[in-house]
Amino acid sequence: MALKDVLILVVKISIVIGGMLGVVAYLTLMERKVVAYIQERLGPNRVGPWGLLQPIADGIKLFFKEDVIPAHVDKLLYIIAPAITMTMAVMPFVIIPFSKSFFLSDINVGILLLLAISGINTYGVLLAGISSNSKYSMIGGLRVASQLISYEVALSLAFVGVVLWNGSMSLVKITEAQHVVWNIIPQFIGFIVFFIAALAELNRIPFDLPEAEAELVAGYHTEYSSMKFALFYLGEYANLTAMSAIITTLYLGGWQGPWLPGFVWFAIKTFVVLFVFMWIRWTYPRFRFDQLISVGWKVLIPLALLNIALTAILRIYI
Amino acid sequence: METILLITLFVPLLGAIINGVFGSPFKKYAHWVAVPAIGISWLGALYLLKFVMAGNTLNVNLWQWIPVKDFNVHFGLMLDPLSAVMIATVTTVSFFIHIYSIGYMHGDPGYRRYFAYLNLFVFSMLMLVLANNYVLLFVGWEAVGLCSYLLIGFWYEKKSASDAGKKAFIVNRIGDAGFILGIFTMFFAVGAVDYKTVFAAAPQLSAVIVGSITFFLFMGAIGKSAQFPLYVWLPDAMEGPTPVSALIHAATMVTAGVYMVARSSALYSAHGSIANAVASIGAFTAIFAASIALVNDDIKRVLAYSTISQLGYMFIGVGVGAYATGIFHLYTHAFFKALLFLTAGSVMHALHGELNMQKMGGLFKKMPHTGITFIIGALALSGIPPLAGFYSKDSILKEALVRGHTTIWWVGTITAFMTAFYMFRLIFMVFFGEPRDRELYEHAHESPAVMTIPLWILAIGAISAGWVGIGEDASPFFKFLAPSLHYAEHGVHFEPAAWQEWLPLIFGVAGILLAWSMYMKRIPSPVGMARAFKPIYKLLKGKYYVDEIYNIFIVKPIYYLAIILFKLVDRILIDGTVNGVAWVNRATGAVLNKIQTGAVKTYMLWIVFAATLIMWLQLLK
Amino acid sequence: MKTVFYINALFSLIFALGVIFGKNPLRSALSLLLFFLTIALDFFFAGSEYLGFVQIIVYAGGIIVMIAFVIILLGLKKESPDYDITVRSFTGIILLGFFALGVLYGLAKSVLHLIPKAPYFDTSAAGIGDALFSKYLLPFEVASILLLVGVVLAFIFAKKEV
Amino acid sequence: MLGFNDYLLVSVILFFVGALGVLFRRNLIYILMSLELMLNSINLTLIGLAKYSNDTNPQVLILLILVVAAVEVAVGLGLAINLMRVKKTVDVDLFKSLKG
Repeated sequence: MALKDVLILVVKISIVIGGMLGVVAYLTLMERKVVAYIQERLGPNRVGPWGLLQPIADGIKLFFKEDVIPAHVDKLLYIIAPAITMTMAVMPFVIIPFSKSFFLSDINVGILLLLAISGINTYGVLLAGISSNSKYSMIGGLRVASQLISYEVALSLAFVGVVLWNGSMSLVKITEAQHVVWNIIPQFIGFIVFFIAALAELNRIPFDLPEAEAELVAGYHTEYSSMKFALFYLGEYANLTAMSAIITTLYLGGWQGPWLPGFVWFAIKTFVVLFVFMWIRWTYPRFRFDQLISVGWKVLIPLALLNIALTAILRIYI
Repeated sequence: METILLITLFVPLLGAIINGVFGSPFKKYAHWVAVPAIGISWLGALYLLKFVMAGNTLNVNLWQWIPVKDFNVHFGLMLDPLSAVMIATVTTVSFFIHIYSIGYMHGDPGYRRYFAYLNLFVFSMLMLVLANNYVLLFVGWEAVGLCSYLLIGFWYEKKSASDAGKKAFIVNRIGDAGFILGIFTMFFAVGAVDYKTVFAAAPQLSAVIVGSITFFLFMGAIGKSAQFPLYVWLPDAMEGPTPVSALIHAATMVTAGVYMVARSSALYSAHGSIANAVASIGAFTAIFAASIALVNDDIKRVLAYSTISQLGYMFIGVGVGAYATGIFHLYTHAFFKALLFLTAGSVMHALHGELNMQKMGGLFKKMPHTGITFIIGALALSGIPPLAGFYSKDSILKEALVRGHTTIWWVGTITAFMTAFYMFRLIFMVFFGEPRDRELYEHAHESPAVMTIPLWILAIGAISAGWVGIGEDASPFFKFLAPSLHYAEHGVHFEPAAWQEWLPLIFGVAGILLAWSMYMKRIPSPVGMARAFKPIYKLLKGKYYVDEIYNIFIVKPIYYLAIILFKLVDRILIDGTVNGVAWVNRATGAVLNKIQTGAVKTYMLWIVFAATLIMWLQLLK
Repeated sequence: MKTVFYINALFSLIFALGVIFGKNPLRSALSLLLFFLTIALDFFFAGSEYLGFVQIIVYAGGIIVMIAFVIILLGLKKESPDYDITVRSFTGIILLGFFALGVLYGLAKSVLHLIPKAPYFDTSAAGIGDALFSKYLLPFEVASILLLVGVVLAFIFAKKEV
Repeated sequence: MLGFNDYLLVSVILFFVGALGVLFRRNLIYILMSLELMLNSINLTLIGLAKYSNDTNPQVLILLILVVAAVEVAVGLGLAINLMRVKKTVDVDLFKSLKG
């Protein structure tokens, strides 16, 4: 590999990660604003015009707080847990095609990479929960682990539908295959399953049991503070962004669209999905834990299997 | 036309499947499936008969059934004059018996099962008749055997019924073993089993081969058609419901043997001695069974022995080489014997299942329809013109005489006398005279219309069925059948004298008169006759003690042999070996289970040890 | 290439030892996770991306999570060493030593060099899928039945009343 | 040059380590994990074989081994939970009820 290629790659990676972190930081603001408007208030508006400097202020605050490591924790695991979360949140962007030519890598089993990442992602919260050595964290960690495992199955089965329909596991090829009709139409059942499973994967309402404030204080990150807490917090939003980007790529045609450049289309679609996630958060009540598991196993997985069967039939006869 | 053939053949099977498999929710209405099924089959058969009468034949191989190197059997059907006559007869008689059964079996808990079996039986019989090769014929052959077993043992709660079913099955099996040997010999000699090839090859075969084929095939016929040594199952088979007796043991199934011999006419004509044996056995059976019927008191058994005797006539016909006359008698007999059985069933129905003639009497006034139709049937059976039996029986005897079998003719003529006598003995005992059992008499009643109408229709058949055979050698029936049959040239041509032509009829009338004088006028009184000929009477009453003889000479020795085998070979030799093996295993196990410590890791050590050993052995080889 | 492979192998070995000599079951499980990742790396080196990712998904996403779950559920904490130091274990070591010696002896004799080479190496999901659904259909179906049996058994074992 | 022998060497060593774990640990969970080590060392051999014989078949075998490993863990852990419930321990040396 020539030095030039390496440099180009490094620049690309910096752009992606930097951009992603910026987006994530401002997502926190967006979420608060959306909440505020849904609840008919103004939201943050003190720091900067329309509160635009709020995320920076929050960052500075968290950065300068004292980093407390409680005495009863398993130190090693306690420290690596937020790191795993953050890293794995950024990883999907390695293969997501932002526009026709701008992507870091195109591997031919991209969807499997996504699944592998979401598999490892589990450890962040699980380890945080266990290493904290506190009952709220422990219950939160266990809950999140079983939730993620259950919904990962539905998620992978929804992936299978897309792979069957487009005949490839590479995200670039999948995007290109949608130039006539977006996957959301032939894969509608798959999309619904994927969307619900994604909500659960992201621990968002109505599936936010791991961090249900009312019962578990803050779930698995009860014992975390300062930058480590910030990492979890940002990781969550990074995951949210990544999932929106994945939904955009798999079901909404990725960067494809008329007139505007691909990158803009990609951003618009991603933000629409993000908005829907936030909208849902402030609309629905929380599930009970047994309800959550039974929805996963008894509704989503059968639906996803049905989707696979239908897709296969469609593939044969169309 | 092929479609109609298939419909005719398979609709009864469909009916059987519907009733047998899916029928349980509406078992009271089983006849709504079964009767139309046979009805369709009947119409199909008549249409096919018309088709064949126009001079056509049909030979279709539906699919290859058993392809094994040289041995190649098709599921093939053949429609020619012979099979057309057979299917027409079978379906006609079956159809009316089905209708009759609606009334007779009404309210029976096994109503649905009964109709399923009946349909299955008709299907089997049609397959037997329509087959174009011996293997498929054998399938039908076995299937009718199965159905007869099922239907004889229909009331299986009754021990005698289930025993009779088993007896029929086992006795038939003896004959069937012969039939299988016949097929094997045929395949060994000709290399094929379909009619066309076999018949074409028949003239070139040596006398021994043809003789053994025909002999073995005739063994099957003896079993199925209840001829002399193997007839014992048929009288016992009267344990089944009476319509079954009419259908299976009078009109259709037992005639399978006659049909088979006629169908194999090319083989039987090719070698005379076996054909003579057929005729002799037929004649012997005819007089033998008729003599038993003379003294029997069971209304259905008299008819059963009469069936055996009539089958004897048919074998005389096919045995002397006059195949068409045999088939002719088969066809007329189907009508009047079915009629007789059904009327007997009607009598039983009226008397709540009573079978003993000594308790009946004077029933004519109570049941006029049954009585008249019974008398029509009896007249037909006795060979009184112009009823059906006269023409067929007469022509059999004449053919026997023409071909020089004078002894057989005498035997047949005497049998005709006996036939008339026992039939009218039955009529006078059952329908006339004083009622012997008042209580039964009081409760007797005429059967419902659903039973009497089939009786009348069959009675018309019994009267008129023989008319197609009127005329010297060139009667329509014989001309029609001629293409299916192969006749041997017979050297002897004996011109019967006038008295010989009329003697059977005279004997028949004499038999009726004797019965009238004995059982109505008591001159000479039956009791006196019995006393006068006591030894003969006892012999006949005991049915020549054939069952007892079989019991002593066949059943008992086999039974004791089985006991010896059981005690010696099974108990000591086989059980000993098996137990010994078990003992060795247990002893080895007792030693080996010391190795089983229950500790997983020890097991793993053994695995590692074995793997290492194997690897090193491989490496150092 | 060889250096990279052996460095990775060294990590594999370290993590494997970490598994079997660990005191804290949870740490051991994580060590096992890292071991699996190194094996997945080996798969990537060999060019089989598909198997590498499947390895991560199945082991990291499923098996280790289950093990960690059970560890938490059973409340297994750091414990005093539970090594089984007996004659049996040492016999095992000796036997295993012979086993390893056998393999190394085989390597020395290079008996395993004689593997026939196919013309073209297919590592794609499609290629494996083709083999799986044609030549290996029966093993595939057996594996599916095995999975079903495993599900049923695990369910029965984990039920409150046995 | 990296050859099949290197793969074989590494996987033999890893197999050895896994077997050591099975032999020397008493805790059922540890034994299960050691078994996974052994299975993965086999996977390593197979991928080496696949690479150096240019063959698809070992890869299929790896998939089947994955299935076996998953089932083994599921059943083994179910057993562990059950044994803990019944016998209050996961020390395999204490489970000897199946003695012949």
